Amino acid sequence: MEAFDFIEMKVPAKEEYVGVVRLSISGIANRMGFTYEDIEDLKVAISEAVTNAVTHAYEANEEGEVTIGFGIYESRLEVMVADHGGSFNLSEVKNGIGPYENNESIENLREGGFGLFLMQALMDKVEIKNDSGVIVLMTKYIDEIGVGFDDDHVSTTK
Amino acid sequence: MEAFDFIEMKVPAKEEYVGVVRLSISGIANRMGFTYEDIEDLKVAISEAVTNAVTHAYEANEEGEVTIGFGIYESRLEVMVADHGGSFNLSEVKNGIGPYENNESIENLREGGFGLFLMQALMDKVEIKNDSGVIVLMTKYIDEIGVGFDDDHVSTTK
Amino acid sequence: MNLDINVTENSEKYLVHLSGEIDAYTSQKLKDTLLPLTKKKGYTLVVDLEQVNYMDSTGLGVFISVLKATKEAESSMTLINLKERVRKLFKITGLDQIININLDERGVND
Amino acid sequence: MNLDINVTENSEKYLVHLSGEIDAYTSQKLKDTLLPLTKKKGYTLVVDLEQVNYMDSTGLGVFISVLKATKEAESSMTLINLKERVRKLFKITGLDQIININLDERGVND
Repeated sequence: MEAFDFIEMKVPAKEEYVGVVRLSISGIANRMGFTYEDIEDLKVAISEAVTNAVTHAYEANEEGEVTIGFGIYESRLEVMVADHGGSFNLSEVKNGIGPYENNESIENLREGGFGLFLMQALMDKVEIKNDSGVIVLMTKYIDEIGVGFDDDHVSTTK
Repeated sequence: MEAFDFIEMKVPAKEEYVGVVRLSISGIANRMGFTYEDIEDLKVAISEAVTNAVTHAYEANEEGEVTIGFGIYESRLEVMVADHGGSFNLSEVKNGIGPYENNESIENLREGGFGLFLMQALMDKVEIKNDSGVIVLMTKYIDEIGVGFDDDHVSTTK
Repeated sequence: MNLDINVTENSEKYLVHLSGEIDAYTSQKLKDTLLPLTKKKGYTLVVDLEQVNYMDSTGLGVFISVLKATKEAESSMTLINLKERVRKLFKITGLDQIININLDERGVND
Repeated sequence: MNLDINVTENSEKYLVHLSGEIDAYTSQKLKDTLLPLTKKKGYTLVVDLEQVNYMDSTGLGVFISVLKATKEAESSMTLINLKERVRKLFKITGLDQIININLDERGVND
């Protein structure tokens, strides 16, 4: 199996915590060696997914949690956002998911206006599953150029 | 029971993720209305606890996880750092914990040099439990002055 | 993560300086501040985004609402000094076609 | 979250500019860079911390190690341009009593 690190966050389904998740993703993406532009894309895409989850919980009149999982691979970042608490079963989530289709079952999500559109525009791959709660799985690849996990720089001049 | 929000993070017990947790705590503390100085104190204290947990896992030759729990109260932030994976049982953790005593069982933790000292100097309260893994519970109160959860500012001049 | 909003009125013009991030948390306050400023016929609402270092679809939603309100009240809205990142969002969504964005305007602080 | 290290040698002096954050992840690299610079007797190792916006006990640990190494090799170490936050950590741990910290030194970039 391909090696990866996994980071999980659970935050209350409240708007005030979207920015906290955004700071976390910017740290993770920075560590992975994403470019400035890609980090900004990731911040928007993940904020959109978390905002959707928060709105969903709000409309359902729930005091829920949003769970965000970050799968950190050498070449890519996979982000999962689920609007019902509980840990991810990665393989289950990934098997059950298909590409986004414009059908009624995600009407709710589309209320976010341009949210889903931005996710798809800014990430390399977006998959959405609407079952018990909505799960969004997004992938962004690290650009080939200038990538490196070791981002310390030592320069020496004499 | 006193109302609070809870945020949980799980990161691999690796040094490269200490900075990610630090960014998250700075977001949480910013949202809560902590001052710049207090936010910087929190960043150091939480980094120390996570660094200890990472060192602990490394010495035990484990590929473990560090779990960080943030209890967000109106007047204070409680941070729990545990160096074995698994979710926190809040009441269990809080009941089983006592003040830090200088005894052999935490020799491991004190190897961090000034880490524990800084935690104690920068937080209002630090409690450590060494059972199956080490759990650090830290509290910092929000200064009375200039506090507000609603940190949007609107100013109008004509 | 926060958003500061500063409003100045000057000869049939409201100048709004924004500083910070526009997201789900801060956009409600922004909308509540901007909408009342669209009500005077003939007025222009100028929103300076130079200090906005983050925006997502919730910000787009606010500006769409405000645009609609200006049409109703026969006032107008112009966005100025957009950072490249913020401009990108208006561009890829096509909203730069219906929202008046002035990239060159500078020095309107007076 | 990262740390950039720039080393310049100039008449029995190594000047090291640090920029970024010193934590568990970056401190190893810092230690590996600084320790070899302590080996020449009579040399001074000047570490400029002006651009260090975060440091924790891992940084203190590095400077303690480097200080010990300078004592052995009869070289010396001075820290300059510390931000208030970084200085605070040396102060509350009492390390400012054993580590040479020059708060006034400026313009040593040449």
